[in-house]
Amino acid sequence: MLTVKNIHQYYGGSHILRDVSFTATLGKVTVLLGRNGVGKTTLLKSLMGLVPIKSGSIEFDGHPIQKKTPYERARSGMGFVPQGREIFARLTVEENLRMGLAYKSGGTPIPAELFELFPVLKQMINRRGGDLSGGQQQQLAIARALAPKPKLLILDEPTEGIQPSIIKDIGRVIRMLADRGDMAIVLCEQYYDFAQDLADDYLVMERGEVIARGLGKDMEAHGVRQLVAI
Amino acid sequence: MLLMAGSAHALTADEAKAIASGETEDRVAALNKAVTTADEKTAAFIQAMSDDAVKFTADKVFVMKDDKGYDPVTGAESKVPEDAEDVVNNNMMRGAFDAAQSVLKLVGSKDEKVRLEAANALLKNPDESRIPMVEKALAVETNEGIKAKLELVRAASLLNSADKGKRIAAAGALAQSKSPDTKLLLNERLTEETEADVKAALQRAIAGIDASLVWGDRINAIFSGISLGSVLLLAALGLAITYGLMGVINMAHGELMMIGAYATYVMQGIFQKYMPESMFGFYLVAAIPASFIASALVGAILERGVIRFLYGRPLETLLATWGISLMLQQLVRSFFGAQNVGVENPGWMSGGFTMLSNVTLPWNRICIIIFAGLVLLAMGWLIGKTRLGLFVRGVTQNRPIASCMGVNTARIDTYAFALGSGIAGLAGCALSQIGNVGPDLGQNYIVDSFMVVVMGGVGQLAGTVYAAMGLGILNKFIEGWAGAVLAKIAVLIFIIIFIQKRPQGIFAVKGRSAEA
Amino acid sequence: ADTIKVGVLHSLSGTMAISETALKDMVLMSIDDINKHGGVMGKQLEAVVVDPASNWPLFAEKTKQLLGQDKVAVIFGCWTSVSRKSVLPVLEEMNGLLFYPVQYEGEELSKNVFYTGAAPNQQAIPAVDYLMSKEGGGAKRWVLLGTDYVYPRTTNKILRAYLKSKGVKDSDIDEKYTPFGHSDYQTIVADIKKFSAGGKTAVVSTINGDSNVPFYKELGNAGLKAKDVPVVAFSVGEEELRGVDTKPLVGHLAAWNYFMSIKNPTNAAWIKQWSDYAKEKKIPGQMDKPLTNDPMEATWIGIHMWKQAVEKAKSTDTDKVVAAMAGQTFTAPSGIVSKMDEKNHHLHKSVFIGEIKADGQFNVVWKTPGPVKAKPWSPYIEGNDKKPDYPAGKSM
Amino acid sequence: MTKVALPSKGPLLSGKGWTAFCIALIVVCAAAPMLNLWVPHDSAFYMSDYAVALVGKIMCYAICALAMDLIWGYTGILSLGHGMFFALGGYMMGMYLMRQIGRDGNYKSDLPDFMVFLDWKALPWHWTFSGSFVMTLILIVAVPGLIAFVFGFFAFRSRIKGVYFSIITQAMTFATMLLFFRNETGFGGNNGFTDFKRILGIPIATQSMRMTLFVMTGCTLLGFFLFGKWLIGSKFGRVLQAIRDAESRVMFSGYNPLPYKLTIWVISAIMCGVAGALYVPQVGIINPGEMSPANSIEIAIWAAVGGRATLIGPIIGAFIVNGAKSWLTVVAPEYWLYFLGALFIAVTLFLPDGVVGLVRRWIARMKAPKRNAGELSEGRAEAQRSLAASEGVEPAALHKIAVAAAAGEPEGARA
Amino acid sequence: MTPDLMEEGALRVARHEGIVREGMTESGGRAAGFGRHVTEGEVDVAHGRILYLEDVSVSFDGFKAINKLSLDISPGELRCVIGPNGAGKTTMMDIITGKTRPDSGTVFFGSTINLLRHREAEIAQLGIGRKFQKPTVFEQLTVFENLELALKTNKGVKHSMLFKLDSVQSDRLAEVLETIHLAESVSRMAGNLSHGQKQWLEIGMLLMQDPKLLLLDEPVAGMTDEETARTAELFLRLKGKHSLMVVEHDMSFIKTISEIVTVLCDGSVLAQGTLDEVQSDERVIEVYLGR
Ligand SMILES: Nc1ncnc2c1ncn2[C@@H]1O[C@H](COP(=O)(O)OP(=O)(O)OP(=O)(O)O)[C@@H](O)[C@H]1O
Ligand SMILES: Nc1ncnc2c1ncn2[C@@H]1O[C@H](COP(=O)(O)OP(=O)(O)OP(=O)(O)O)[C@@H](O)[C@H]1O
Ligand SMILES: NC(N)=O
Ligand SMILES: [Mg+2]
Ligand SMILES: [Mg+2]
Repeated sequence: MLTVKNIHQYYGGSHILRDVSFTATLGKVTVLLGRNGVGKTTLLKSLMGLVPIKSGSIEFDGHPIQKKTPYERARSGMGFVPQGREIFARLTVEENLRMGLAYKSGGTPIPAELFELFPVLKQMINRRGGDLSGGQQQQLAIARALAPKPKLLILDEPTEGIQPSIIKDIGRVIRMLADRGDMAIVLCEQYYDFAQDLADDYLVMERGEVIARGLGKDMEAHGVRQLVAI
Repeated sequence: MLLMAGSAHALTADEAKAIASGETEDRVAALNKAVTTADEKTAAFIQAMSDDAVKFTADKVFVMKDDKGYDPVTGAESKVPEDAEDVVNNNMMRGAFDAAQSVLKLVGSKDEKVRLEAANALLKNPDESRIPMVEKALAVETNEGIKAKLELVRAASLLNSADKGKRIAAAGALAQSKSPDTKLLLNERLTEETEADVKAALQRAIAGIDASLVWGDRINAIFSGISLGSVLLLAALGLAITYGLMGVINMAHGELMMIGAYATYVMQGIFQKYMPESMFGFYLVAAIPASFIASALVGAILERGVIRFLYGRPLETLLATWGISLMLQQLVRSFFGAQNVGVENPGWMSGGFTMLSNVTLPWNRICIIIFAGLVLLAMGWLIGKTRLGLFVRGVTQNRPIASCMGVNTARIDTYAFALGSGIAGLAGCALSQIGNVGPDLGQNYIVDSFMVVVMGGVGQLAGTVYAAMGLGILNKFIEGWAGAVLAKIAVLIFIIIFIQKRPQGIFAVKGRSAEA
Repeated sequence: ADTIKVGVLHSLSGTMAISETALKDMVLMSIDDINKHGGVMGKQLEAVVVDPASNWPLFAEKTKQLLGQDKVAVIFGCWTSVSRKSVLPVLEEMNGLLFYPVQYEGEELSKNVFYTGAAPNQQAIPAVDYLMSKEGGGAKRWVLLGTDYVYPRTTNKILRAYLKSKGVKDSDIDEKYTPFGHSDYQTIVADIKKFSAGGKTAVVSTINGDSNVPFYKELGNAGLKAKDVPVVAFSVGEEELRGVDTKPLVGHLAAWNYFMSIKNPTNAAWIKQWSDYAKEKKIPGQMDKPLTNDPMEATWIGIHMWKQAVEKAKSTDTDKVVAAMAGQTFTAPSGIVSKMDEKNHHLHKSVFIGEIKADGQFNVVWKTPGPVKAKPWSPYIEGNDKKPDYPAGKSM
Repeated sequence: MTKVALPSKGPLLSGKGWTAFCIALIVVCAAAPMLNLWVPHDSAFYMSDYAVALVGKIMCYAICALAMDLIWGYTGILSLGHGMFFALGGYMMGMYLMRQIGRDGNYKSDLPDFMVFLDWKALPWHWTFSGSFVMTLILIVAVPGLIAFVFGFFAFRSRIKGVYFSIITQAMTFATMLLFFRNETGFGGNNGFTDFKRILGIPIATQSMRMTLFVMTGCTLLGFFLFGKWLIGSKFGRVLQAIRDAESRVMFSGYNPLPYKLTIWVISAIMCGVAGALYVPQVGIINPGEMSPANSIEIAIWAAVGGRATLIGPIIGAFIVNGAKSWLTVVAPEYWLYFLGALFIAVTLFLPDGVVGLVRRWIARMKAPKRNAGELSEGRAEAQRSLAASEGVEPAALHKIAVAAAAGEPEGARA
Repeated sequence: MTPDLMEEGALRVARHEGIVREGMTESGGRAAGFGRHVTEGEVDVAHGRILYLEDVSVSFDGFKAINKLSLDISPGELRCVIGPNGAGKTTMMDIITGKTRPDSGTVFFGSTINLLRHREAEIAQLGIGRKFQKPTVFEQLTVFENLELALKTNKGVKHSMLFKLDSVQSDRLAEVLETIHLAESVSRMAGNLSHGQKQWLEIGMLLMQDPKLLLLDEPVAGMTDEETARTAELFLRLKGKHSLMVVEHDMSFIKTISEIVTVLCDGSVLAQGTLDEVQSDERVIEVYLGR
């Protein structure tokens, strides 16, 4: 589904991503791990086209997309849950969800299942996004990305600030989405246990490089936890 | 058809000459004399005189028609010598002509409206010598309204009568008409009156009129406040998008208004040149889309060329748009000249609607109030209820994330800026109907526009409306008793104090979403 | 040098550009004209145009530059009084020469300035006289309406004193001011209407150029007709009316020393010269609809008189030119032979009162029998009777 | 445990900085007077009176730009009313100068001409101190300072921020302008004050007096520059920048932002007032036009063109913009607005950190290629990382430090 | 690898084995630096409470975010507050720090200081420090300058104009830099730090401020497990000398540090007790922990 080959990225003069390559497959959850500041967010942003890459290629659904703008990537079926929520603070919850449906045709309804997943959103449907609590905002951000039913879902630390029961729910949702088999998921996560539970594949980053990768079930065996900790 | 057939006699050459040339007073006297015995020729001659279509030489008078001279007495065409001079009518002369024509119309016209107008005109220019004519007209008049007016005319004419009793009666009669015109007549008499009891009667009458004019003054004040408010609103609405929503400190907003006004001017020129005269009144209808498109286009170019590089750096937009505004002003100077250009009100927007005797609401202002309301509704709908509006709001809040949602942010930005600019253009179109159209039109509104948008609360359409109307009415209220300069100062101070109380404007976004 | 440099100090940008740009073009045309006729003392004139941008301190700075760097022989420029006041000290210090072409409030006389516009007694007072006359409507009550700055304030002060001397009571005078660029005249017009119900009223308007359009539009639409309440303006000429639909304004008045509609051969020739020039130079606005007005005429007179004076003095030296200016005469487009006063640096001018016509031109309804001598120190201001009628420091 | 190397605070000016400063001082105090007073007029080196006046005027503007930068560039408060403080300082000086005219006016009266003309018989109360030079000097500081204090106190106490603050400052200067236009206010109405004759009894229109004013202006500018440097370099300056970045964090760190904002606001206003006072005798006129909103916006523009949040930037900006204006209004009187407008647009598009930012980038680029080349030739990420580690910084920081060092700016004076 | 880090590693391992030894908080002499109390403006804690909220309510446009909330904290306590998203935890901190005015209720710091009478800066100076849910640091200042500004000193204008770091303060600063693992980044702009680094910096600023009461809103959000452990260790060290109120959703973190846990729901206290107690509370499981 998504193939990333040898990408490099810089902020100003500093080399942030070094020769990163990986693939994400339909029906699988690819988990990205790494300490603070190693470049996980930067990598995900490069996938979305929010930061330009210097070299390398990104292929999605068989097409090279590294030259495409973020909205073109979104339209080709990539959904993104950014770190720090980044909901539209002054739009209502409903409007936020409608923004998520931006590239669908005008009358597309907000999928009802979103409200089953996140009942609080239904409750606060007319409240301004910015007035929600941190966790509510995170839920909104996930729902917003799911609304158009993307083929690839990129999540940057989706559990940050979320109450345990909902983390469990989110885990279940991610699993379910992956198991349906029509969505590839790239998940960046600090919460190790959560990550391990979900991972079909994993990648560990360190200073902008992928230093380890493998199957999710081997994580424990490969000592990934230690790797992330150093 | 003539009323005084018996006494009518034909216009003579001498009379014509006396009316056309000489000292104004003598001409007026000659005219008044001629009118009492007017025939059709006299009427036609008076009409020509008031149309300035008369020339004269030392011994002859010519009525001009299509560059040919005709003898006013015989009607025969006659050659106009080179040295023939145009008649010159000053205000006094024109007043006399109007009165003369009114007298003729009063009895000569079948149209009630014409007769009413004639009666009104006579009321402004009463003369005791016309009483017989007025009475004759009264005798045959059937319309009650006109009759009442004529009674007033008679009373007014008697106000300067030598008979004290008649004067007192006249004052009483005039007091019934609560209009500034009659008040003026009473006041004028009052300055000359010597008899104490007549004076008292006059003063009573004036006081009575004054009392009933108070309401008119109030309506005037409120209307002018609303009107000023609607102008401020129009000026601010476009800015509410480009600045309020998009965060561009758009110092060129005024110039975008100016472009709209010039587009209106150009449209007027096109109608004058290529359209039949009868269509001229519709130029403004065509100018509305034209001004919108012109400003929107300029706005779109600005957004593509400059603004889009500056999102997220609002203060930089101040600098760049300031530069743009300088250039646009000079551009207009280079194309249209530094002078103002003339934009006329179409016929249907000229003049006013007389609501009370002392309240005339100008049509152009009424139209602008309605127009502002329509623009506001359309904009509110577009921004609040449509997908485009949703995208605009989303994109302006968080560009990168909106693009991750699949929104073509660059395009939406351009649309949004063009929309704001187009609305500025509409404001310019409206302003061309009440004020200057010149290169610095925009400079006069930019400060006010920002004050309105900011006072309303940035990004708050409803706030903008409240602020515009509030400031408009407040300004006019204060101007009524403190004068325009102090009113303006007071309003500015009010804004300063008001912001102390509400540091985020009238409609502040409350809570945490304001900080995000 | 084989050219004589002439400074042109008119705002080409900012608020005053509306009025002053035409004067710049008029100076250039006059120079063109003089050069075509052999220049001055056989030398060609060379214009040095600068843009003081409606910024008063910049006027002083540019004057310094014109006199000090460019060494111009004379400057034609300024419109507002404050700009003139700003350059005055520089002129006096550097002994430069300025021709000021706009009607103004008086109360000033400098040996370095020639005032070719009207002093109040050459414009305001005759206008009021006319309105008081039976012919002018016999006004008894007065609204003195102006933009809030020195020219209107001074003029109104003089007029108030004058009206009082004619027996008008204070209660019959209403003085009103609006800020610069004021554009909403609803309240003012309503007030005028109200005031005018108290007796035959005339309005004397010293509203500054830019605010006139909204004022007149309001006036027209509110149905205040010239026959009822005539408005006489001192700052509204052909150029200002360019931006107005004049049909509802027919009959309102203006007082000037020149109108474009004045019929005489000199004027006809001058207007033609101007339209040809405007077309040739493609002056925006003017090439489609060339207009002349009073300050343009004053500019034209000034520059020609200066030429004559230089030729008489055989030098461009300020003192010599100043001396030679005294008593210069020139056939003005207004139809008189205009004379520079022997002493007081002001022109003798005829005063015309015109009524606005539907085509934006003026119908001259009254004029003085002959040229009037300027009284820069108005006798209606206390203390002025002792003032000498010549600039201080000038040997007389 | 590694010992943490804390960055030490730089000196007020770097070595090079002091050299440049001294050169500026010499130019202002010695070179300019010499070129103006003692070089023959026809020499190529002669500095004309016009040039002296022009540079003097621009130096006054530069002080305003500097003041604007303190409040806007460093504290993040955009004032659109600084023209008012400038004009107030100017008016204080102007009143004194008007009194110094004495009986040399048109009306030969002790009162200024415009008062005679308005039939005023005595000086109004607010002219009480205008006769005294010392009082005038005090008022030049006190009036703008006091008004700024009162205005700022209420505005900051109400937590008015961002554009809301900008707009009320604009309202403030606009209202004051209208007030001063009125003749009744007693400041000469629209004409303001002009036709000054002398200061302290010494004629103004002499070369030596002009030169004195010029030198004073130059020294004031340099003095304010040093003062600004010191202020911004102190912790006070950093609190200001912190307020700009995250005011709530500042509050939760225990600082009350009010006195900080108020202090810098008043300082900034006083600087403008002083600039105005120096400006008036040099240009010879003060009138309410100086308080028009556009003038205040221009001050902000000078700062932005030069480079905000650097102290040298606003000074450079004032010189570039006003120099360009003076030059272009003469060489291209009908087109200069195009050039000036284009300049503003170009600066924002291509020089986001103003001219100073551009110069810094140049310098950085001159020094950087070696480093970049090194990085590229090494090629392997590993080596780069070890380099970074040995330097004790993140790779990202390497670049930053190089840039800062190259620009030679001491701590606390970054854009 | 520094011994320091090795120690951390050991702690991490220990934590995952579920063994958190009591004595750990006393480890090392570094805590001493944080214990310097200034007597002037001392908070009166004689009644055994450093923070006391009673019947506090606040609503936004009719929505009751805090509903008759009562809660108190003793001196030296480390209180954990958990609760569903939107329970009102952040709002409660807003009220304590003066950012939001409650509609009703009382909030006391010690037994004498009515916090509702004070503004944000005063409250901070009284000794309440706060870490925001979303990390807020001075982005345009360096890490060093961020910490220097937070330093506990006289925060008046005159004082800061003349301020110079003395050697004690420098040492403190260096120490905190070490603690927050940003020693290598002293001269970097705070804005260029990654999310997690900003979290640390903000904690560092709190340490510099040396408050009596620390309010920490989701301090470990976005941190790796290892850093979470370090944070836990830090908090345990701080407690006793300082009072802490920690809001978190990371239950393993809570488990590491908690004594008493308060569960907030719908704006008021739902349950309170040890972690085990509240974890087994059906209502808490229902609304918060999930099954
Ligand atoms: N705008 C920027 N300019 C310069 N450097 C940046 C910028 N944004 C991030 N960095 C740096 O790039 C590196 C990678 O940052 P990134 O945000 O991708 O980290 P991360 O792995 O997502 O960390 P975390 O787990 O804390 O979110 C960090 O060292 C960070 O300091
Ligand atoms: N200004 C506001 N306007 C409307 N609702 C608000 C406002 N501020 C907070 N709320 C609501 O109050 C409730 C409490 O919010 P708060 O941020 O205190 O929750 P929290 O406990 O911190 O949640 P989280 O764990 O998700 O951070 C939420 O439902 C939120 O939507
Ligand atoms: N002198 C004038 N009209 O300002
Ligand atoms: Mg990240
Ligand atoms: Mg929270």
